[in-house]
Order: sequence, then C-alpha cells, then structure tokens
Amino acid sequence: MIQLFAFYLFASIMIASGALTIFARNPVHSVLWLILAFFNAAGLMVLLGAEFIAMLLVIVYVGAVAVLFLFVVMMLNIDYAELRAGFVSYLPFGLLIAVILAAEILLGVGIWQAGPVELAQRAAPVPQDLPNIEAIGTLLYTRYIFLFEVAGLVLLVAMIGAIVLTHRSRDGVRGQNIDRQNRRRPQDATVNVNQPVGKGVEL
Amino acid sequence: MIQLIVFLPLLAALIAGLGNKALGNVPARIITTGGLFISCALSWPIFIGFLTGATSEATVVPVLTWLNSDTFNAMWEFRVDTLTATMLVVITSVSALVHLYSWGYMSDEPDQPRFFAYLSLFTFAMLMLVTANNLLQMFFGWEGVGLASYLLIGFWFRKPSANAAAIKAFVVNRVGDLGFMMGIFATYLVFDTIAIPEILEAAPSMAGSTIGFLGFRFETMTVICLLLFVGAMGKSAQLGLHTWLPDAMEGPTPVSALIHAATMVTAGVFMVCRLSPMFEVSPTAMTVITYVGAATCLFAATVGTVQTDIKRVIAYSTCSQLGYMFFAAGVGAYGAAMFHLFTHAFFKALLFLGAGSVIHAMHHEQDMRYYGALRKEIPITFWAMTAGTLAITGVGVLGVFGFAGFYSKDAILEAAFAAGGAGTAAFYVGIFAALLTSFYSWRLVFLTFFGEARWAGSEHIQHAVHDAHGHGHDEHHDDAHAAHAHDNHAHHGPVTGTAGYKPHESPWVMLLPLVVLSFGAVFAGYIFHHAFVDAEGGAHFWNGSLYFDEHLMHEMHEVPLWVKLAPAGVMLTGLLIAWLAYIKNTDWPAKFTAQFHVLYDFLLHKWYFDELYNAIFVKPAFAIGRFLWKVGDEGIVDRFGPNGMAALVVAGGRVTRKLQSGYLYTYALVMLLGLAAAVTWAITR
Amino acid sequence: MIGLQHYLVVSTILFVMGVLGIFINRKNIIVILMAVELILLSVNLNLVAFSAYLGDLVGQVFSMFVLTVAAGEAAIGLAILVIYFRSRGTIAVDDANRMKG
Amino acid sequence: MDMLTSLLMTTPELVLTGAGLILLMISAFGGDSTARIVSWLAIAALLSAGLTLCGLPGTGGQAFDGLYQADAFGVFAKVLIYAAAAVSILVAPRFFATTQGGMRAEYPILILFATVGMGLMVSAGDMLTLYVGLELNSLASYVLASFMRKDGRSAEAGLKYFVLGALASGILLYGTSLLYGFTGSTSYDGIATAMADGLSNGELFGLVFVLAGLAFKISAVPFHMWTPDVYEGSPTPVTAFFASAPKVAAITLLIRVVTEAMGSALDAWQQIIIFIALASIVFGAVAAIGQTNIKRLMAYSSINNVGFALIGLAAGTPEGVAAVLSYMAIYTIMTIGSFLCIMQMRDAEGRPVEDIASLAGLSQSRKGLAAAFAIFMFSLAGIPPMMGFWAKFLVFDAAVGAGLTVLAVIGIAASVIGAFYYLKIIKTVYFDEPAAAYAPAGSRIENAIMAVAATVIVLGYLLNPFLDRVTATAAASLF
Amino acid sequence: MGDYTIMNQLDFPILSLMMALPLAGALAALYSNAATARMIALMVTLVNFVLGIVLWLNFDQGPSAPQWQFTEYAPLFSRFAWAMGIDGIALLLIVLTVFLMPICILASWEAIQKRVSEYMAAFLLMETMMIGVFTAQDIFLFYIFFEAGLIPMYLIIGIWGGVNRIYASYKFFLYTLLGSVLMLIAMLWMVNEAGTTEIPALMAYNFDPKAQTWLWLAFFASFAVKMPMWPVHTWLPDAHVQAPTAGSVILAGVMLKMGGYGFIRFSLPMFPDASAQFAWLVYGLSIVAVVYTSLVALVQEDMKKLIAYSSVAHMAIVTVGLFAFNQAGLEGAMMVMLGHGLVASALFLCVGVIYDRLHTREISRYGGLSINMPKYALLFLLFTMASIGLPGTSNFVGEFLALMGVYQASSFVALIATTGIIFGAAYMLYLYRRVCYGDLVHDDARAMKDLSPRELAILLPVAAATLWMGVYPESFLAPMRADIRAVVERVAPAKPEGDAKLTPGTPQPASHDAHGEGHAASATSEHAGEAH
Repeated sequence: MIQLFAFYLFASIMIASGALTIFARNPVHSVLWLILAFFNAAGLMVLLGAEFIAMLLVIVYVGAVAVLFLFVVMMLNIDYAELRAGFVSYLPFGLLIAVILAAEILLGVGIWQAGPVELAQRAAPVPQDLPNIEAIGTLLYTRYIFLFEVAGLVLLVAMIGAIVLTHRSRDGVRGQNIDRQNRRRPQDATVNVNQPVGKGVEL
Repeated sequence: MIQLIVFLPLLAALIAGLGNKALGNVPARIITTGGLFISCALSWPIFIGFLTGATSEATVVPVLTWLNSDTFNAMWEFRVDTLTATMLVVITSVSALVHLYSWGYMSDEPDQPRFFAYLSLFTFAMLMLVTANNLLQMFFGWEGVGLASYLLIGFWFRKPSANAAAIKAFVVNRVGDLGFMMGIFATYLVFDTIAIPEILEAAPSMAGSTIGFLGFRFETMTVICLLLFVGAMGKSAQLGLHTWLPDAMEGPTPVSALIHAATMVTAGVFMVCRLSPMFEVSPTAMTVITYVGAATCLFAATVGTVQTDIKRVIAYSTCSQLGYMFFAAGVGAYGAAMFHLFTHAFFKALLFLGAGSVIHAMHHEQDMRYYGALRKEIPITFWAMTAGTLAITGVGVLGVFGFAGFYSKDAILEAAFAAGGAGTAAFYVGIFAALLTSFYSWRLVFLTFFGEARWAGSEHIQHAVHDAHGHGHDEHHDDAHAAHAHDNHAHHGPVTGTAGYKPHESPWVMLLPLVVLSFGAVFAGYIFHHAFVDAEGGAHFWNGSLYFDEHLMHEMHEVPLWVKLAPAGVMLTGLLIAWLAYIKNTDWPAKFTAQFHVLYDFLLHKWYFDELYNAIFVKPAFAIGRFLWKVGDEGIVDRFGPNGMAALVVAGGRVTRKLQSGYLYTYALVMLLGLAAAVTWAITR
Repeated sequence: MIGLQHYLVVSTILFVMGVLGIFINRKNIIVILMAVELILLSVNLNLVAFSAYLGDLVGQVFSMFVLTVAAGEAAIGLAILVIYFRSRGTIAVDDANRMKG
Repeated sequence: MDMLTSLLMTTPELVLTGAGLILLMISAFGGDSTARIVSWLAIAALLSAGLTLCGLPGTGGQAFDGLYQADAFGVFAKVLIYAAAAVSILVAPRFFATTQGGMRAEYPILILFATVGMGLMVSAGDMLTLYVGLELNSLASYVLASFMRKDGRSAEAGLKYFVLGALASGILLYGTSLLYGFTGSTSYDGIATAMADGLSNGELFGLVFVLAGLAFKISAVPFHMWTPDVYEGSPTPVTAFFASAPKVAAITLLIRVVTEAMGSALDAWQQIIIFIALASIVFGAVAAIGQTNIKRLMAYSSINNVGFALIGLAAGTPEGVAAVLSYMAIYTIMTIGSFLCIMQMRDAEGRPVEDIASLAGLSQSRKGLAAAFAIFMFSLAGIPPMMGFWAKFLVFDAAVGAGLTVLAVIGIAASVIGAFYYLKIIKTVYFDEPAAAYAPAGSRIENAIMAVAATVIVLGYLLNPFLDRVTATAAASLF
Repeated sequence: MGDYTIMNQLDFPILSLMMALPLAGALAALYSNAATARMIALMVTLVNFVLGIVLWLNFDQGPSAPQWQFTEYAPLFSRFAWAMGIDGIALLLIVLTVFLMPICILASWEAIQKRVSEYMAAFLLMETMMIGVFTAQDIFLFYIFFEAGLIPMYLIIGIWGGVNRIYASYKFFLYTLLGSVLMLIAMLWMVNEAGTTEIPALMAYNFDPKAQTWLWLAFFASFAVKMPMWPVHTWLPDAHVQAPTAGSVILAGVMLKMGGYGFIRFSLPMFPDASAQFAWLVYGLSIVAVVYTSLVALVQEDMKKLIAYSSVAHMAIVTVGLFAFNQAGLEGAMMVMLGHGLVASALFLCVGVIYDRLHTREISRYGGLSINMPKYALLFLLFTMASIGLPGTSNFVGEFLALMGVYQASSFVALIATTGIIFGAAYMLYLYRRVCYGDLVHDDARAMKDLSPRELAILLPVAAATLWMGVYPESFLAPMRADIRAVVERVAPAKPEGDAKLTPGTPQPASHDAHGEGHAASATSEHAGEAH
C-alpha cells in the first residue's frame, strides 16, 4: 500500500516537474524543476530496488549535471526579460503528435510479459544474496570491464571537448609560474624604505 | 550494245556535269550531244529489227546485282523487247534532237554544261526506266527522271517561280511514287518477286483472290494495279496529280519538249502498257484508268483553250493527249496507246521546239497575245509548227494519208467506241476533246503566225529594242521585271505594232531538229500504224511485250463509219471556230470572255486546282507543322516531358529547401513525425 | 500492486515530454538540453524497471552507462552552448538558423 | 575465454586508444606547436591499427562474452574508417592554417577517439557496446563540428548536431530499453533468439526506435535534417570526415544490427529500410538541386548515396550486404576524393571558398583538378565507366536478386534526378566562363591521394574480383 | 561463364586494339598542344579506319561462317567479362563509326579553335565507347559503353556547343540517362534469371512471356529515347542544333544507331513475344513520328533543326522496319541506319561548311549558294536527294526494304510511313531551295568561298559511300544477311500475322461476272481468254 502511494507520489511529482522544466519561463526555474524530477526519479528507482542507480542519479545528476546547468545559466548572464517563453506556432500539432506517439507506445508495450525465453536470456540474474551495489560492481568490473574503460574514454573525450571548445588563452594574462613563485625570496620582492614624512613615495 | 545506249548518256552527263565550267560550253555540248546521237544511232537498228521481225524475242542483259533480301531480288539489268525498243527510239531520237536544238536555244546561257549534263542525265534515267526488267529498276528510272525533271525545271534557279515549280513537280510526283512504291510492296507480297516477266506470267492466276489493304479486303489485282496506276498518274500528270505539269514550263523550252512532252510524262503510259497483262486481270482498275484518262483529256483540253502562254497551251495539250493514251490503255487498246505515245512524242516535241523557236525569235516573250504575223518572219518555224498542228489535230483522209495524230488518235477513239462500257463514255469525251484540241491548236497557230503584229505590248520586246544587244538571255529570270511586265499586260491589254522589233529565224541547229521532227509528225503515223495497231501486224510486232488484244483491234476497224469520220468532223469544226475567232472576227474572244466570265475564269484558273490544293494541302501542312512544333513539341511534349519534369523536380527542390528551415525545432519535429509514422506503421502492421 | 506497466506509462510520458521539450521551445536552448536529460531519465527508468521485473542486472548496468554518457553529453552540450553564445551573443533557438535551405 | 584473448581481439582499438592518450600528453605539454607532429603520429597510429587488422580475420571471434566481435565484416569496415580518418587528419593542417587560431593538436586526437568509437560500433555484439561506441564517436564528432569555435557557423553546426544527436540517441536508447525489456537481453544473439519465436509488439517497437536512432546516424530521411547544416558549418576536413568514416561505421553498424540481432524480423525492418532508402534517394536528389554551397550539396549527395546503399541492405541477403560494403568502399573513395577537390577551392589569398559558382571555368585554370572533379561527380552520379556506377549496379543487382524489382526501378529512376546536380557542377567546371582563379595547387600528398582516388574510380573495375571476394567474405561473417 | 568458343580469324585482338587505340590517342591528345592533338586524332582515327577495313575484309561471310567472329574473352570484372565479338550487324556499324571518325576530326580541323586537345580527346574517347557498344558481347559491358558514351558527348555539346548549349547538353544527358537506367534493371533481372551475362546466350534464352513484357518496355525506354522515337524525340533537335558540327555528325551518324542496334540485338531476339505484342506501339509511335516530325521539319528556320527533325522521321522508318518481323524489314532498317548515318552526317557537314563561313544556321541568311559555291551545291544536292531517298542512293535501299517489310505486316502502317517520302521531299527540297537556289541577296553570303580541299576531302568519301551503298548495296547486305536471318527466325514463332495477307481465290478469268462493272475491260478479258 505504501509502495503504491509512494509510486504515485513520485511518479506524479516527477511528471509534473518534468512538464514544468519544459514550460518554465525562467531557465533557472527549469533547472530547479529538473532537479526535483531527478529526485523523484531516484525515489522510483528505490522502489524498484535499484539503490545504486538511485544514488547515482542524485549524486551525478543533481550533484553534477544539474549544478553544471545552473552554472551555465548563471554564467551566460542572459537577459531574461528578452527570453519570454515562446512556443513554436505548431505547438498544438506537435502536442497532438506527441500524445498520439505516447498512446501508441503504450498500446504497443503495455502488454509486457516476461516469457520463458526472455527470462532464460538473462545474462546476469539478480543475485539474491548480494546487495545491489555489490552485485553491480561485480558485474561492472568483470563482464563489463572493457566497456567500463571505454566509458572512461567517453568522459575523457567530453573533458577534452569541453576544454577545446571553451578554453580561452587570453593575451596579456600572465600565467602562474609556481617554480618562480617558490624561488622568490622576500628580499627580492620587498624593499625597506625609510620614508620621510611629508614626501611622496617614489617607486 | 544496250549497255552502251544506256550508259553513254550517263557518262556524258558525268563528264559534262563534273567538268562543268572547267570543261567549257562547247566540249560539254559536243560530248553530251555526241553521246546521245550515238545512242540514237544504236537504238534505231534495234527498233527496226523488231519492226521487220528480224528480232522478236525479248532479251535480258544483266549488269549487276542490286538489291537482294530474302526472296526479294532485284538486278540491274536491261530488258529489250518491242516495247522497250519503241521507247528507245523515241527517247534517244527526241533527246538527241533536243540536245542539238539546245545548242542554239541555250547559246547565251552561262551554265550550259550543267544544262547538258542534266539533259543527258535525264536521258539515262529514262532509258533505265524503259529497259527495266523489274519494278525496282523501273522505279529507279522513274525517280531518276523525276530528279532530272526537278533539276531542269529549276534550271534557272535564281527565279523563284522556277524553284517553286521544280519543287512542286517533285513533290507531286512523289505522291504518285507513294502509290508506285505501295504497288511494288503489294506486288512483292503477292508474287514474291518483282521481276516483270514473272509477275505478268503469274498475274492471271491471281484473279479472284483477295488481299487486305488498310483493314479491308479487296481484289488482289485491283489493289496492285490501282496503286501502280497512282504512280502513273503522278508521272503522267493525270487529273488530280496534274498540277505540276503546266508549272513545269518554267524550265527551258527544250526541256519541256523532251521531258514534259515526249518522254517522261509518257512513262506512266509506258508502265501501264508494260504491265498490261496485269491490268487486264482487274476490270475495276481498267475502268478507273479509262475514266481518269478521259477526265484528264477533257479537263486539260478545256483549260488549254484559254491559256495565253504558248508553252502552257502546249502543256495542257500534252496533258490532254496523255489522257487519250490512258483511256486507250484503259479500254485495253495498249497498242493504240503506245502508238499515240509514239506519234505524240514527235509532234509534241515538234510543237514545243517550234514554240521555243518562236520564243527565241520573240526575245523570250511567251505570251501569245504579243505575237501575231510571225508567218513571214520565221517561215521555217511556221511550217514546222503547222506540221505539228496538223499532226496533233489529226488531219488526214481516211484510207489515204494522214498526219501522225490522225492514225493514233483515231485508233484510240475507235478502240474506245469498240470496247463499249466505260469506253463509250471515253469515246464521247475524246471526241469533244478532239474538238477542243483542234480549236486551241489552231488558235495557237493563228495567234502566233497570223493577224497583226502585237509585239509592241511586250515588255521583253521593248527591252530588246531599247538596249539592243546589251540584253542577255539571263534577263528573263529577272523576277521583278517579269512581274512588272505582267502588270502591264493586265492593264493595257494587247497593243498592235512591231515596236520596231525584227524577229529573226532561229539558227540551223534549232531548225534542223524541227525539220527532222516535222518528218516524224507527218509520216510517223502513216509508216507505223500497221505495226502498232493493226490487228495482225500489231500482234506480230508487239509479240507479247504488251497485252495486245487482237479481237479489240479487229472490232476497232469495224466501227460505224460515223465513228471513223467523227474525229475529222470535230477537227474541222475546231479549225473553223478558231479561224472565225482569231482571224475573221478578232473581237469575238473578248466578247466571249465578257459574256461567260465565270466559265472563263474557271478555265483560266485551271478549274481552281492549284488554289484548292494550296488551301487543303500546302497551307495546312505549314500551319500544322508550325502548330506541331510550337504547340506540340514545345508546348506539350517538352513542357510536360523533360521541361515539366525538370520544373517539377526544381519546384520539389524549392519546397524541400524551404522545409530545411534552419530551425532546430523544425528538424526535431520532422524526426518526431518520422518516428510517429514508423510507430504508427508498426502498430497497424 | 505496482506492475511494470505503471513504470512504462511513467517513462513513456516522460519520454514524450522530453521529445516535446526539444521542439516546442523556440526561445531557450538550455531548456532543450534539459529536455534531453528528461529523455535519458525516462530511458533509465525503463531500463531499471525492466531490470527489476526481469530480475536481471544488465539493465541497471546499462542504466549506469547511460548516466555516465549523459554526464559527458551534458558537458559537451553546455560547452557548445557556451561557444555558441560567445559567437552569437544569444541562445535563442530562433536565431540558430544561419544555415538553411 | 580469458581476458588476454579478448584484449588481443581489440588490438586496433587498444592501439588507437593508447596512441590517443600518448598524443594527448604530447599536445598537452607541447601546445599547439606540436599539431603537425601529432597529426603525423595519429596517421601512423591509424596505419598501425590498420595493420593489426590484418591478423584478425583468421583469429576472429567474440570477445568479452560477446560484447565485442572481431570478424571479417568489422575488418572491412575498419579499413575504410581508418583510411578515411587518416585522410581527414592529413588534410587538416593546411585547412586550419588559414583559419583563425590555426591547427590545434586536439583535432587528430579527437579523430582518433572518434575512430575508436567507430571501431566499437562496427564490432559491437551487444547493444551496450553499440551505445558506448556510438556515444564516444558522437561526442567527439560534436566537438569536431564546432571545432572552429570562433566561427558562428561552426558553433551553430555543433549545436544542431548535438541537440538532434542527443535526441536521436535518446530514441535509440529508448528502443534499446524496449528491446531489452521484451527480449531479456542486450546482446545481438540474445535479441535474435527472442525475436525468432515471433515478433512481439514490444520488440517491434524497440526495432522501430533503434532503426530510427540509427537512421539519424546514417542521415537517412526523415532523420537527415541535421546533415546539410552540419556539413556546411563544420570545418571542411571535418565535413570530409563526417561524410566518410562515421557514415561507413553507421551503415555497417546498421547492417550488423539488422542482420545479427533482427535477422529473423526481416520483413519488419525490410519495409522500414525500403521506405527510408527511397525517401533518402528522392529527397537527397531533389533538395540538392538549387544548392549554391558545395559542402551543402555534398551533404545532400551523402543522403542520396545512403539511400542507394540501403537498397542493397533492403535485399537482406549476403549478396545485398556485400553490395552495400562495396558501395561504401566506393562511396568513401568518391567522397574523400571530392572533398580533396573541394579543399583545393581557395581564393587568391588562400581562404577556403565554398561557392559552387566559384568553380566556373576551373577546367581552364586547373585542368587536373577539373578532371578529378568531373570524374568524382560522374561517379557520384553513377555514370559508367566510373566506379560509382558499379556501386549502384551492385546494390540494384542485389535488390533485383531479392525480388525487389519495383524498388530498384524507382530507385534507379530517381538516380537520374541526382545526376542533374552532379552535372551542374561539371557544367560549372567545364562549360562556364572562367571565374577568379584559385590559389595554386596544394600539397603533393593531397594531389597524389586525389589522383589515386580518381584513378581508382576510373579503373576500379580491375579491382572487382578482389572487391567481390573481400565483401563476400565480410558479408558471409554475418550470416 | 558458359563454354565460350573463341573465333578470331586474326592473330591479334583486333577489336580491343580498335578500342585501345583511340583511348591511348585520347590520353596523348590531352597532353599535347592543339596542332599535335589534331594530328594525333587524325592519325589514330585513320588507323582505326584501316583496321575497320581489315575487319571487314577478314569477316567471314561464308555460309558456314560462325555468327560471332573476332571474339575475345577475358573474365576480368568478376560479374561480367571483357567479352568482345561481332556479327555482320555490328561489323557494319563499326565500319560506319570508324569511317565517320576521321571525317569528324577533319571537320573540326579549323572550326574548333578553343581547347583543341580536350576536344580531340573527347572525340577519341567517344570512338572507343561507340566501338565498345557494338562489340560488347557481355550485356553489362554493353551497358557500360552505352552509357559512357554520354560523357564525352555531354562535354562536346556543353563546351564547344552553341548559345543554348547548356540546356541542350542537360536535356541530352538526362533524357537518355533516364531511358537507359530502366534498361539496367531489366538487364539485372535477365542475368539473374538466365544466369549468364553473355549476349549470345541471352539471345537464345526463352524468357517467360509475362516477364518479357516488362523487360521489353524497360529496354524500349532506353532505345526509344536513343533512336529517338516520338514523343521522346525532343532532345535531339536541341542537341543537334547546339552541338558542334562534328558532334552532330557523331550524334546522327552513330549514336542514334545505338538505339536501333539495341532493338535488333536485344529487344527482338531476347523478347520475341513481347516484341510482337508491342509491335502496335512501335508502329503507332513511328507513323505519328513520320508525319509529325516531317511537318515540323517543314517549318524549321534553323538548318540543323530541320535535319534533326528529319532524322527523327527517318528513324521512324527504321523502327517500323525492325518490327516488321521479316528479313526485308530488318535488313531495310539496318540499311536505313547505315544510309542515314552517312547522309545525315553529310548534311550536318554541309551545314557546318557554311556555318564556318557565316556563323549562322538560319536558313534565311543564305540563298543562291549555287552561284558562288557550285561544288558545294552539287554535293549538298546529292545528300539532299539521298536524304529524300532517291533510288541509287543509300537511303533508298533501306527505306524501300524497310517499308516493303512492314507492308507485309501492316499495309496501313506502310502507307503512312511511306508518306515520309513525300514529306521528306517537301522539306528537304524546300531547304535546298532556300539555301542554294534563288538569287544571292546577302552580301556576306556572296563573299563565301567554295569548298576548300579539306572540305572536299571530308564530303567526297561520304558521297562516294552514299552512291556505293545505293548502287551496290550487296556489299553491305551480304555480311549481315545470315545474322538478320537468325533474328528473323528467332522472332518467327511470335510473328504477328500481316493484314495484307493474300487469300487465294478460285481462278476465274471472267471475274466481271462477280462485279458487273467495267464492261469494256471485262470484254477484253474474255477475248484474252480466247486469245491465249
């Protein structure tokens, strides 16, 4: 019963905040609604017994991605007055198509049933004796190790990409030379001057 | 020998034609004329051989393979039999004489080698035609003479009217050739061969069989014969396809004499005679020929009565005489047809050459209204023309002597009467036409040689007088000048007086042919009538080279006396009317035209055939052509074909490029649509 | 009892909403990026739900990869957005149509 | 199967990854001045990775429990991909030299990582590998598209590519999740096994979504909308890269997915493929008409060409697959050649020019270049005796062989529309009055590659027996 | 590949040589200067002409001669082979090609001044392709040559053409391409079905009559455009008008013949049933073409356009002849192709001669050329007459046979098609009149010189060939007789019955009884009966 209640709560809040993400006028609000949606999704995951994924959602998404969004929104310093939330002229048509698509998908997939064939194909049945995190970890570091490394590569590429695109080498900005900083002695940098009163400092 | 006869003219033509200016006028003349005289000299012995019975069998001389396809086999070969021999002498003799005549007539021309080359080329083609042993070679000659005719009519190619006439001659002939070709196709289909002897042999067995044509079924031989006859109609200027012949008078007069009187135009008659056993199988075809011949005969004679151009009168006369020949053939009197062809060649060539001599004398004035009183000025020409007229009008005394036309025309009329049926109608038409023949022939003579001199009205004469000798022959193809001259005629009418002009008799090279031909016109009938149309003599003479109906020939001699006398009667009547109208009461013609101007106009406009053809063939052809080009090709085929498709594609490109709006949401929407479509397809699958 | 269907309904709605978010918005590209995140979220929900109901861990592993990639994607997306903003001075969707046709 | 064997099978990827990491270090410490050397090293890496492929066909098999498949099919695709990637790196320095900022060392590195991703795509035996490989490639590609970050068009290209690409991978993922849910497996074999006993609606939907996602990658209609804009906006070497290597990877990936994972659902995906093939052919041809930018034109051309390639796939037979492989091989050569030509289009100051009109009268100022252009265009139009004809010939032959005669007829009729705009370029090059002359010819190596490509396009028939055998072997490894 | 007998009476692969030579020449010309390029082109084409003569002389016409001679076979290209070989039909078309090529080169000698080396290269390339079309014994090889010929022609029209050359070149290229791509699909299907790419084998293969229908239509799409048949003819006038003289010559002389060759090599022997079934279509289009295009030709103001339209009309005669299903029709069609190849080429050369002098093709700008250019006028006249189909010239032989052949199939078609001789006379003589006759009214026309020796050298051989073919066509009929017969026998089972078929009646000499008309004639018949 509580499960049912929890499901409907999470699901309805998630869908609502998802909708608000899209329809909010202010991008900052959008990000915040998105974060709410993620939280509720994490709740759903927990309901499904995927604690690790739920945790990831909160950490990765809320902690990193959504904050990144917020960052960028702030950084770009967009004139929000100008950004009225305009919608395309064929919104009704688009909505219609979307609704039809949703209905069709539901019609198509709604009759899910795991047959013996499907169940027999399981590559990694959920072990009953292991916690979710451990099970996933075991799987990830054995069977999926190769792809796990590739995923690292993906992140590397994302990093390179982000740097390549956004890194600006500003002229006239002197870079930090730690060695030189370290080698610097007080005597090189400071001069004791006995300055008479009433006269300006000559540098 | 026959090879020599045929190829000498070709050789001469090639030498003269390719040599052209480099060769010079005189060598060209000598080579071509010499070649023709040799040919002529070689031809006569052959003919005499047949005439005397020394040779009677047909000989076939193969030369070269021509066209072989499956069972179709056509050789270049020469067939010599009586019919051929007759044609050979006609062609080579008249041609040789015309060549000679042209020495004088064309003496001022700058382009003489070309002219002589054309003449010789024509002779070659005509000889190929008459020596053909298969229909294809006959067609070769047929088209060859057409080509030569085209070239010669258009000899004065600077003159638009000459060009127009040349094209007209060729194209109208082509209409006939269409029939001829279809005839050959049908012949091959039916007989599996186009060799003439074999066809003729097999023809009778085809009686009663039928053949499909244009979706209907007809009697085999009727179809074939009528198709071939269409060809003959074209070449021989029979009613319907005759319009080119009068216009062909745009060519130099010797050409008219040779091609458009003596030889080429008779090719149709020759063909019918050559294939007579075939035609005999189809009564329907024979009837048609008879009626067409008679109609032509009448039509041309009526038109001939009102023409003022001396050559046109003779041209219509030719047309009319060809009608005689055809209805003779139509009633089965092929011998008579050939006889008339034979005599006609002489007297018509004579008339044309005589007319040429007159024209020459009158400084290229061809309108008889500006002639008159030439009897004294050019006496030899006058006598030659008179001989010709006597021949064409058929003067003669039954059983004693007659000029050439007397025998041949009488034979035709009698045969027609004797044959009955369509022949009877043809007979009456022929009699009436003979009356008209007599009238217009004598009218010509009277207008030209008698009465007062009316030369002053002629532009040509005035020119000749004004700039005495600085006036070349080439002047007469000055278009503007000619038109102007015609205006003058129309407005002022005949003016009497000589305008100080002194006509001069033609040189001997022109007169000699006249004299020779005069002999032909006078004696040809008398000498040869036995061989050509006599029942026994004819059968012997022709010896199967054409279908000789001895029975009809017998009957022909036994027609009632009035039938035999009728031609003479109408001839005299015609003479009388002509004398009354053009010698006695010279104001009669004017009164007559005023009274019966509708009839006069009708005749003057040649029954409005040209106008009719212009309106229903020529103009629509151009209009439809333009329509098909602009509306059909450009407006429909191109517009909806390549251009339309291209435009459609380009328009499609424009639409798709508009779709490619550059907006992210459009792109996303398209993707979504694609997805939705795919999902919809999946769910309805 | 909550069936798989419930989850599928939720994730489908979320998916469609994400798709909708991409093409109905004409003013702000950032929102589009968020819509993409929504789509990925719906996929994750799907995968986890299937994983749970199949009793198979692969779905969750897959989901983890999706999360990883999504993080990378977000980084790249925002980087591109930043340079776009730098060169154009706007992030309105309407203005991103310099190339078309 | 132990880890070492598995790793050995992935040698090409390992080589490239290692090289990528090393080069990254070099460039990080050496800065952009190392760009040139990094480029050459990257090419060397691609070459050596290519060499390691030689041993693979014999030692092929499944690595990592079927996540990765090393087979002749993958080898064939990778050879093409590596070659295309190498050329894209090769031509870059000269191009970027004229742009603001110059050549940067990250370019070859990103290409290398993208290539690793493509290698995984074509060798994937599991939807997970597919996804990760695809994303590795995509992320690198997004960056490459907006590589000229100061250029507004480049940024816009990257943006569009990214947003739509993310949407597409979302769709693909959604489909994958459905497939997973309804088949209980993410591996191709597992999916195939589940599909064999009747296609459930969920599986069908998964199939549709996956195909839609992949259609985006191969830029097939109606998921092609990004292509023209991205091709136009991206730096030209990147465009050359996009038009060749990822296309080969995506097509081969698609082939593998539909034959290995969805082989038993032939009639389902066949219809989708037929539809998008025809739509791509017609749309690609029609929309190309009226283009004035040569890169945009090439974008539509690539859409058009993908349509033709898909005709071979629609046949669903080994012959069809072999035909597609041949098609992609020839297509890669034509495209690379064309882009080499396009990169010679520089105004007098050496700035890149993309206007088709600027090609006018090229045949009088640069005969060789003009001839190469003409050869590639005729080839793309599929006019014999150019190899482009042979490519089309093979796919149509396969289609006819599979009984898809109507498809073949419509497709080939539409190819005439395509010929229209290729002819337009030839017309501009040969018939028009000369426009301003281009800068003098570029490097010898580029010219040599161009000449070789042109020669192959003209005389390639002599390679037919070889090509036939290779593609047949490659195709056989799928069935 | 099936068992392939190699029959080559010469010790070297002459056909390959004839194709390689121009190709090498093309490369050489491309890298030479203008003068050298001209020389190379002329030499190569002349050598090829000599080779063509060698080919002809060595061609075995004997009764036991094999159908395919000079064959070569090399399985080079995986799915198809370098299979070469010719029969009499191909032989003659090859001879026509190599005969016209040096003439084309000479005709361009002075007329082409820009980009000469490329021009010569394009022409030499063209020659290779054309010979390839006629020699290919592999269906795909044939297709490749068939299509590849478009490329040089496209360039020739586009680069060296007239004002509106771009439109014309596009139209030419895309139109013919659209036609032939459908044929490719049909070929793929056939090869798939029959399991061989060899043309001789395919000619003997019996396709399912239902399939034949579609295959035939696909091939028809290609060949009808190439011929060109009405209503897909409109590319031809444009292409002809815009192409340089030599381009028109090749287009009219050889390229149009590829369509006819296709019919005779593919459509008829491979799909006899469909050919019979669609004969009405061919007839219909052809007779419309004869009348339609002739009338259009009549009103043209551009010389080349006029001749182009006349080509369409002549090609219609070819098509009716081809679908006459008998020896005469097919031989006639071939002869028209050869004859038209000579005559239309010559006419285009004639136009080129005066175009070079006055740079206009507008008919009204000329007139009276007989006066200052008598040699030209004579030759032009000869070709005009040949075009009209005057007996003794090449075209007559063909037209006559073709029409005679079709008469056996349909008298109606024959009648309408034969009207072409009337129309032909009308528009050609009208043209000749406007160009050569009349007075010299334009000063620029008056200043024109008569033919130069080079021009004479171009035109005289064609003239000689025209007459030769007209007077002694046996030289041309003999080599192809057996091959045509083979085609005829192949289609014989499907041959439709002609409408003009003879029904023998009972011989009744007195046939007038049945008709009751023509008394005079029937009377004579009776007498005839007695007399004989």
